[in-house]
Order: sequence, then C-alpha cells, then structure tokens
Amino acid sequence: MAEITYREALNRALDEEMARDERVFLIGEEVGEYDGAYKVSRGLLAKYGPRRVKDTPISELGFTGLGVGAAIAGLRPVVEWMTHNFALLALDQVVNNAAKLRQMSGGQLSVPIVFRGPNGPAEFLAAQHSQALGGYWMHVPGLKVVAPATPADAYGLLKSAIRDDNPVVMLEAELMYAWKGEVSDQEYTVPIGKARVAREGEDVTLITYSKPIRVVEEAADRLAEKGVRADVIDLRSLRPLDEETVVSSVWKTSRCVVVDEAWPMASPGVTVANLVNSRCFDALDAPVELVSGEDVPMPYNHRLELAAQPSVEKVIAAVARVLYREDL
Amino acid sequence: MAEITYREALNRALDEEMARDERVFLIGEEVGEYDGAYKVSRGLLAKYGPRRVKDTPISELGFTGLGVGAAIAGLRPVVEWMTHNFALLALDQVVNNAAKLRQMSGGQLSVPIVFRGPNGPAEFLAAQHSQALGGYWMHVPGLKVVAPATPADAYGLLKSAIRDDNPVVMLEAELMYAWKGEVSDQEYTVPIGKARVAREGEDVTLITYSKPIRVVEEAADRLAEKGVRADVIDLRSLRPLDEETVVSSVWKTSRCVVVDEAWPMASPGVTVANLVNSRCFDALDAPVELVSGEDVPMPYNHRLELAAQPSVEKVIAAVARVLYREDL
Amino acid sequence: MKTELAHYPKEELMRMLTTMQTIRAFEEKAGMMYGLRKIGGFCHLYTGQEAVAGGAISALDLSKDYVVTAYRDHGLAIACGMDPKKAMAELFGKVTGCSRGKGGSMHLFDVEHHFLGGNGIVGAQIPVAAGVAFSQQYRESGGVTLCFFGDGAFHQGAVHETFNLGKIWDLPVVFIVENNQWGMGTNWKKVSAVDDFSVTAGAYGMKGYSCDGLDVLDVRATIEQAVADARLGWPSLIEARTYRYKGHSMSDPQKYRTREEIDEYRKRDAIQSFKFRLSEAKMLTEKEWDDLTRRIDAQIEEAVAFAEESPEPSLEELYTDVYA
Amino acid sequence: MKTELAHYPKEELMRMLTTMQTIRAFEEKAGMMYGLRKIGGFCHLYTGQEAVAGGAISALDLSKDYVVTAYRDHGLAIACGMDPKKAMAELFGKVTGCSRGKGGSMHLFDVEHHFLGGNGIVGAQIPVAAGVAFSQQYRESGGVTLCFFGDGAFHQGAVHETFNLGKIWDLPVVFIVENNQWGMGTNWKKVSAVDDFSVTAGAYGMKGYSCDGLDVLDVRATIEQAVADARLGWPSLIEARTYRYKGHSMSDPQKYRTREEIDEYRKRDAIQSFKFRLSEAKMLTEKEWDDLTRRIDAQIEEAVAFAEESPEPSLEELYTDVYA
Ligand SMILES: Cc1ncc(C[n+]2csc(CCOP(=O)(O)OP(=O)(O)O)c2C)c(N)n1
Ligand SMILES: Cc1ncc(C[n+]2csc(CCOP(=O)(O)OP(=O)(O)O)c2C)c(N)n1
Ligand SMILES: [Mg+2]
Ligand SMILES: [Mg+2]
Repeated sequence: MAEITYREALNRALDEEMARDERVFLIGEEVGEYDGAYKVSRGLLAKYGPRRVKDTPISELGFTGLGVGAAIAGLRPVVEWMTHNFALLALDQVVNNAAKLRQMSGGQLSVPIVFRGPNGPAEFLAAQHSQALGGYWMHVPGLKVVAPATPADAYGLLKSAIRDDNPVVMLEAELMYAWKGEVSDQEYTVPIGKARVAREGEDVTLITYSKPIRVVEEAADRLAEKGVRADVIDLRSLRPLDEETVVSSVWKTSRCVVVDEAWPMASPGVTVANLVNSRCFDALDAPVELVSGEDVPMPYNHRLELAAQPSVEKVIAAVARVLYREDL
Repeated sequence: MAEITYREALNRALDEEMARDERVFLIGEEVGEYDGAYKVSRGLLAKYGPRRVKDTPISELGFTGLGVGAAIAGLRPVVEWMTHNFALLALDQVVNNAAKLRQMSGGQLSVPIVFRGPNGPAEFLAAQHSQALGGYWMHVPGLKVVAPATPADAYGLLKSAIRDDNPVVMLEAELMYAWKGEVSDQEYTVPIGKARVAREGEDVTLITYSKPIRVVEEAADRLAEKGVRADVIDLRSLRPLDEETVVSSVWKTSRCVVVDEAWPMASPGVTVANLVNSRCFDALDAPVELVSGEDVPMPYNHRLELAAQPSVEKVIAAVARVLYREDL
Repeated sequence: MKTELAHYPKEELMRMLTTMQTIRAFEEKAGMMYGLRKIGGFCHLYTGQEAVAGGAISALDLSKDYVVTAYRDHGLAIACGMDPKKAMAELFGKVTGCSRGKGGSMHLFDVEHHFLGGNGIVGAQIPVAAGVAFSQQYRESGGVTLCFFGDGAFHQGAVHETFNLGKIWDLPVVFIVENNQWGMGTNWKKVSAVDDFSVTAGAYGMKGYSCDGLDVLDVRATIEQAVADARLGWPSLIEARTYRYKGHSMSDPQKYRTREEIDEYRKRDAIQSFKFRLSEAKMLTEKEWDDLTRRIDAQIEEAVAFAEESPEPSLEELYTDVYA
Repeated sequence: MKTELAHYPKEELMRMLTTMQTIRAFEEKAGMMYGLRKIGGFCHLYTGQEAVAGGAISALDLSKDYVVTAYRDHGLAIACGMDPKKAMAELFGKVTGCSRGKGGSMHLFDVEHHFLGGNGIVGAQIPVAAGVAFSQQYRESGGVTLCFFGDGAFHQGAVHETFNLGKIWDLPVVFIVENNQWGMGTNWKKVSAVDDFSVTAGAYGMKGYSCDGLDVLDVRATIEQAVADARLGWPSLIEARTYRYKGHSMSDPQKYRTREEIDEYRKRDAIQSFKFRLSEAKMLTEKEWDDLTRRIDAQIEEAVAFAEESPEPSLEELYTDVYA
C-alpha cells in the first residue's frame, strides 16, 4: 500500500495495461513528448515508443474518430482529450459512432475504447475552459461513464475501462491530479457501475461524484461536529448508475442532498436527484436538494468563479433545509 | 384564422420576419434552391434572393460558426440544421461561442441568432438519425430553447426567437411539419418561457413538449373516457422553463406524468420530473412518472422503433401507477 | 486514358461485370420494394455509380484490406461480397439482415467480408477509416483501407483533419471521393472552391488522382496504383467522377436537375459500355450476358424472397446489441 | 524580399514601432504580474510575435475593418487600440477590465475598436471571423476581417470548412496563420503534412502568401495586398513565420525546445531589428527611442496601477451579462 497521487494512479493503470495488452495504445494532444498536458502519461513515450504513444495534431474530431476506427479494427485505444471542453468538437464521433456502431451493426462490431481527460472547472479559466460536461456522455445509451474521485478508484476504474469491450468515457479533473491517496501495490480493478460508500451515517445522504467529493466530505465533517451524521456516496459511475446503493442509503436516512458541479438542467445531478425523489418517495422526509454549479457560464474573476461552484457552505445549507433545521 | 400546417406556420414566420427586418437571413443546407430538405423555406429564395437565403456546403461547424460571427457583427441569422443529429458537429460553436460570447465579453457582444431544425425520431431512420437532443441545449446557460408543438406556437415562437437578442435553439420535428392547426391571420408572437395549458383537468398532470403532445392528448382522451381528467401542459420552452405553470398544476392534481421522447438520463424529461418531485413534494400523492424514450440507440426495424418511443399505452400505464389504479 | 482490356485476365473482367450488374439488379429491386413499402426511411441507391465499386473493390485483397463508406452503401457492400440476401433482409428490417434489422439501408456492415459500413453522418466515416488503417499499420497486417465519401462530404472538417493525420502517420489508406456531382440537391460546383478535388491532395503532400468513375477499368487501374502506394505508407486522394441516376434518396423529387442531364449520363452507362467493350473484344457473347443477367436476377429474386420470409426481430431485441 | 522603409511615411513607421514596443512592455509586465499572482489561469504572452500584430493591424482601416483571434490575444488587442488599462484590469479580473473581469487573459474584446476576441477553443474563431466578414459583405460596409490563428490550429476541421466558405462566397476575409512554430509543446513540422502553410491556399482556389513574421514591414506589405484583394471579394491565406519567446502559457516548463533555439530567434528580434533599420536610415535617434520606451513604460505602469486599484466585480455580477 503506497500513497500516490491521482495522476500517478492513472499513469500506473495506463502503464500496466499497455504492458499487459499489446493492443492498448494512447493517443491525444501532447501525450508523448510533452508527457501529457497534465503529465498523466509521464514516461510512457519513453517506455513504449511512438508506435503506442501517439502525439496528435489539434484535431479532436479526427483523432477521436480515428480511435473509434482503430477500436472496431482490433485495437484498444485510450484517447486523451486535453480537456472535456475540447471534446465537444469530437462529440459526434462519440455519440454517433462509438456509442452506436455495435447496435447499428447488429452486434457485429465492438468498440473497446476509452475517452478520458479532465472535466469541470479548475481555476481562473473562464467560460470556455470550465465546464462539467458529464451529462453529455451520461445521456447516451451505448456509452459507459466513470468518474473516479480517489487515486484508488482512478487506478481501478481506468483498468476496468480499458478492459471493457464498450466505449467508456472517464471524467477526471485538473485539480484532482495532485490529490493523494492509498493505492494497493497489488493489481486490482474497480467494477464499473458500483458506487462507493465513502462514509456511513444515519441522518442524511450526501451524493456526489468526481471533484466535489472533497467539498462533500468537508461538509460531512462539519456536520458531524454538530451531531449530524451523513452517509456519503461517491457514485464513481454515472452510466450505469448504481441505483441500489443510492436508494438503500436514502431509505435509511430519509434525507438527501445531491452535489454536482455541472449546471442544474439536464445534468447528472438532476438525474440522481430525481431517482431519489422517485424511488424513495415514501421514505423521504424532505424533497431532495440539488447543489449544482450555478446556471451561468463560468466567470474568470476568482471570487465569482468560486461563487459559481458548489461549496461547503452551500452543501450545509442544503442539509439544513432537508433536516428542517436552522441551527446548522 | 386559417388552418395551416406547422411547416407553413414556420415559413410564414420566416417570411414575415425577413420582410420586417433586413438583417434577418436564412442559412443552411438545401434551404434555397431545394426549398429546404423539409420544405420549411419554400419560396424564400425566390422572394429574397441568394443574398438572404444561403445554401451552404455540408459544413455544419463552419456555417454555424459563421452564423455566430454574423450575429455578433450586426445581423440576425436563422441557421437551419437539416436535423439536430447533424448539429452535434456544430455543438462547440453553440455551447462555446453562441452561449458564451456575451458573458465572456462582459456584455459587449450580443448574439441574436436562431438555430432550428427537426429533432427526435421520424420513421425508419435508425440510430444516427433518430435522436431527441434537446437536453444538450437545455443544459447550457446563455441559450434559450423552444419546442413548439402546434402550428400556432411554431409561428409565434419562431418570431419571438428571431427578435430575441439571445441565441435561441428551436426543436421542430419531421413528423410535425404536416400537422395542421389554426393560426391567426393577425401577426402575433408567443413569449419564450411560457408553457401552454393544452387542456384542464383535476386528476393528473401530463407534461410534455414537442411531438409527444399528440401521444399525450390521445392518452388524455382515452383517460377521459374512463373518467380521469388530465391537465395537459405543453412546455413550449425548455429554457427558461415555466416552473410556475408546472408547479401550480401539480399542486392542483397531486399526480404527474412527464412524457419526453429523449433518453431518460440527463434529459429534459428528468429535469422536469425532478422539478415536480421537489417543488410539489407536499402535494404529490405518488412519485412523478417519467415516460421517456427507451434507453437504447434507435433501431431501424419499425416495430422496435415504435417500441422505443413513448406511446399512448405507456402514458396510460404511467397514469395508472400514479393513480394507484389497475383498471386503466 | 483507356486502360486496355488485355491488361486483365478474362475472369477478372467477368468478375467486375458481374459485380456491377449484381449491384444494378439489387438496386432496381430495392427501389421497387421501397415503392411497395417493404423498405422505409432513407434509401440511397447506387445506380449509375457501379463502376466505382466494381473497379475499386476488385483491386483489393479482402483477406486483409478493409472498406468503409457512408449511407449509400449497398453497392460497396455487395462488391465486398455481402450476400444480397442479408443486404435485402436488412433493408426489410428483418432479423436475418446483416445488422439484424437494426441498421437498415444506411447501416450495412459485414465484418466477415471486411466491409465496415454504412455511416449516416456525412463525413463521419472518414476518421473512422483512418483508424482502421491505423490498426492495419499497428498490427503490421499489410492491409489497406479504402475510404469512400461523396462530393458533398468533401467540405466537412473531418476531411481536412483526416487527410493530415493520414499523411503525417503514413497510414495505408486511400481516400476516394465518389463525385456523383450532387450532394442531395446541391450541385458540387456550387459549394466547392475548386473544380477538381484531386488537386486538394497537394495541400497534404499526398498524390492526387482523377479517374473516370464511369469506366470500371480506369477506376480499377487507378485504385490499384493507389493501393500499391498505400501499402508503402503513402496515402492518396482519388476523385472518381461518376453520376447517380436516381434521386438522392427514394423520396427526392429531383427538381434540381434536368431529365436531359440524366439521359446524357445514361448514354455513357458504365455497365453498358463495359459490356460493349467486352463484346467488341469478343470476350462476351450475348448469350453469356443473358445467362449472367438471368443468374443475377434469380439471385436477387431469391434475396427478396428470403427477406420477405424472414422474421422481424422480437421485441426483446430492443435492448440487445447495445452493450457488449 | 525587404520592403523599403521609404515606402511609408515616418509617422506610420513610428506607429508600428510604438505598437510593437507597447505590446512588448505590456507582456513583460503581465508576465511579472503573473509571477506575483495578480493574474491567474492561462496567460499566453505574445512576446516575440509583435511584428505580426504591429504590421498587420497598421494595414487596416478600423473604422470598418475587424480583427478576430484566439486566446493569445493581448498583442492584437493593443494593436487595435485597446487601452492597456482595460487589458491589464481584465487580466487582473477587475470589473474595469474590457470584459468586466469575466473573460480574463484569453477573452479580451473591444467592440469599440473592432477587436472581436479572444477565443479559447483552438480554431473556433475561424468560422466566427468568416461570419463577421459575411456581415461586412451583407451590409456592404466595405470592411475586411482579419482572422488570426496558430500553426497548431491549422489542423482543425474548422479551417477547411471556413476556407471553402470564404472562397465560394467571396468573403472579405484574410486568413493569417501566425506560425510561431509551436503549438503548445508540439513543433509544427511534426504534425503538419506540409512545410509551408501558404501552399494550402491552392486547395481552395485562394492566393497564398508567406511573409517574414519577424519583419514588420514585410507583414505590413503582405497584409496590405491581401486586404486590398479581400475588399474585392478575394480571400487569401497568409503564413507569417514568427516565434514566441515565452512558454506556451505562463505555466509551461518548455522542455520541448532548447535555450539555443530561443536565443537564435532573439538575435533576430523584430523590434530590435526594426529599430536598427530606422536608426541606420537616420529616422530614429537613441534619444527618441529612449523617450518612446519611457513613455510606454509609464503607460504600462499606469495600467498596472489602474488594474491594482480597480474593484472586483460584485457577487451579483455572477448572473449578469448572461442574457441580453
Ligand atoms: C453531417 C450531416 N449533414 C447532413 C446530412 C444530410 N445528408 C445526407 S446525405 C447528404 C448529401 C451528401 O452528398 P454526397 O456526400 O455527395 O453523397 P451522395 O449522397 O451523393 O452519395 C446530406 C446533406 C447528414 N446525413 N449528415
Ligand atoms: C479545441 C482545443 N483543443 C486544445 C486546446 C488546448 N490548447 C490551447 S492552445 C494549444 C496550442 C495551440 O497552438 P497554436 O494554434 O500554434 O497557437 P499558439 O499557442 O502558438 O499561439 C492547445 C493544444 C484548446 N484550447 N482548444
Ligand atoms: Mg454526391
Ligand atoms: Mg503556435
């Protein structure tokens, strides 16, 4: 068991899978000579050479589609998007090809491909570079979507994603790459579609995925000081969604707050909130609260930028509302 | 008052707005010489000439972005996408430019542009041509999204959209173009952001937008035969969403079914369902039911294709569930 | 420049003729079946363009080469060896179709015969084809991928991105514009900055070739050269100038072109002129031709009967083939 | 080929020199302020490329012409006449910034001076620029749009789609690749199928020009010609070969290139060599230069003070400027 960063965990998963399976290759902007825009692929070019670590031109649509073609023709590409913001240029290839080629061919084709990169706001990046776009992938049948929030899950889910015979989109985050956590030295995988119960409590269920986990955990700490014990669920996968873990927690707590840094409408967060509202209808003592990103393009100014995102205060305020308490 | 088709209503709105405002022009694939892939722009090239009715190459990203540029530089483009499926190639220009240029420029720029075309499944078109993608636009602050379900609203909302100083995405549907309805001979506009109560009833609220309105109305008819009176709400706008009309209906009926032909996750339908579940928490006698498109890529085979969409039977079954009745 | 018949063994020539005529017969039948509402939705016929599929595919070694195209895919599927039964059943939406009735006319696939579809988003197959070529290069399979697209597709950004990728990575890919001169209702010259697509190759350091898409041997010879280059890691761009006889899809009223224009091209019909050359060269008798067409017609009838009799997919199939 | 100094009146030459030096001073100060954490996020400096902005913008009539670029936008904004105060305040995220602190370094806009940004998605400004030109043509304003983008951006599909649209519609647009030879950490030659972007023009029936992006007069003369063509409805493509001295953005460790390479280019520094030519021609004394730089330095100090003292946007501003 070693403490490593989220970045190192991803790197190790890539390295091991490339070593294990000759068909796995990494492709994207700056993944090779530059060692990755965020250094996730550090050392892989040196180790595996330019055949298996492909630096691309800035052509998101082209290299994403090329990845899809390679996947239907026997390889297992890992496509790195420098960020999900830029992947909007390649969205057609994911939605119309990767997600559909198997079904359109009546099951003849498989599309074993991973699309990954940082998602969501970082700092001082303004509107075009600070979007949490997971809903765009979650919406689409034919895709799987994972969003690890710890180094251990980053490692285990990336390995599962690479071994999966379906297209898997992975949401990472620039600010998470330096996060540290224990990762077993033993090889393991984390199954896609299983949520993680990050902590147990009886009073309220807090549900999130990806980067907001830290905000949620800090809120849970502060709530604990006030005697409110939270069940914290880290979804890990958005598609498939682990409905059972979510629902059984809320049947226990009767109160629920969903935290999602995406905009509120047609989003992962609203999907989960509605799931709980519907499936825990008889258990809920208050309507589910959704703490989302504010419904605005992200401003550059840092105070506004912080105000646009979920915060510990916002989460606690939402918990206060579902508990009908004014003293939190 | 004349009975005209949805197609004619759009055509009339375009024609009138082009006549009224010299800055309005129409651009897209086959909008000119071909009179529109679905004939929405019939006669406009003949009337306004090639300066104002621009046939484009098949370059969705290019001509959509060109529209955005024309909008910030003083014109009022109406961009026709042959279908929303193809607009995925242009999504970046809508999400990252049209929706954000005003905010990123601190209010210096306006982006008065309309993006429109058919959305959702038609018939026998298989997976890539049968997607209801409204959620992709609804998700994004900076955009407005309208989805008229009658000729009268198609006319009135398109006129409002063209006059709006913001980017507006309009969802139409191939199968709706031939629908007929009364449209006043007088000029009028329909405000963006106001739902339409299509019929009133006390027992259950049925909420939808765009093409499924016919399924919902037929279900409402059949329910009426069984003594169940439905409030039917046609949202007309997805962004902004008319929360008040929705909420006040459900406060009256205490039961709600949302019908949306999009896939269920991160969708317009789930957003509306959650809105009702949350804001009508104390009024609801049953959790909101969402009748969505099935969570699969659309199959070509017609039986499967029909099975993948909301149907009168599915709506009635959902109503039976929210009413806890087995006799419907 | 006419390629000599003598350049190819007779059986090769007959194979090309057979392919072209099979496509023609299939498409004419498909058009009829559409009229009878056995087939629905968009159905894009290949009639008129048979020499492109006939010539190009005959230049391949399909034990290792691959073919990728758009929605106007019946002709290339058949040229690659797809059983017309499976193709027709797919058009009918039957579970015996190549794509189990889920893809329909626009989405034919036949993995066994290395025919990888069948893409409905204009231009979207182009990067995919480069990816298939990438896999061939990566696996050192020795194979080449033919990537077909239309004159309308040429203006998609994917073209530019993929040509560049193909060249900088020396991919074994041949890009083929089937310039049938119309993209839906738009004449190619109206939307193209250049009047010869093959010159575009220069902007990517590739070789560009033009060929007469109504002359099966010209297509064949050109593709042979391009495939040989591609095997060495030199991608290239080929414009095959051709013509489609039917509407863009079955529902197209075709007001944008004249009867005369179509007739003009029909006079140069690829099958008829190839047949004429073979007869002139005494390589084909009328009897042989009659036998051939009769055999093909029977095969197509059989395909229709098969499609007709096949069952539809069951309702449970809605949720199958979505995930592996 | 060197353009003669004598070709331009002295005040024109001094204007170009002033623009270049103002940009240089602004960027050096911005870099310092970044180090002091007054500025955050991505901050892409223009240092080294000043001759492109200086030469190109001086060829315009900004009462009717427009400029559109990417995120490396400080230089062009200043060249168009943006007040350095507003630019610096924007970098500081202050409400007095050109974009009210909402856009930051990558999203400078100045509608009054016809500078339309400031786009962070590589290549996304290219169709937008064509749209601005479309509006100019539609309104018969007589104006031209300069569309700037990088060597890295060249491989985006938007390039291809827009070049074609520009040509078929005779848009008054000039496409300018600022080839600073690096797209982030990628050398342009590694990802480009051709080693001269201007040849690509031929694939769109446009004229292509190359110019020395370190020679302000060569840029000026080339753009002048291109702008004159564009006013007649002939778009063109210009490659300006230049170099950036600093990292891609402030956080870039630059392991991909050598100190020597940078030094080599610094020897050919655009400002220094232009200054040298002016001195040689007895058009600029050391004293004049000192006065100029002092004046500029003072202006930039003032911009920093302004930015420093300005207030941040209030929290209510979160929901403003989203909708009209
Ligand atoms: C991205 C996209 N845009 C538009 C369409 C609608 N559409 C289908 S075929 C077609 C014309 C294509 O012409 P061309 O590439 O010349 O191929 P051809 O039909 O002549 O074989 C259009 C506009 C589409 N399917 N995909
Ligand atoms: C679509 C997109 N892909 C990737 C990025 C990340 N990125 C920002 S700048 C850049 C390099 C661009 O290089 P170039 O076009 O040469 O411009 P320069 O930075 O040299 O001015 C990259 C890859 C982005 N912002 N947008
Ligand atoms: Mg064509
Ligand atoms: Mg560069």
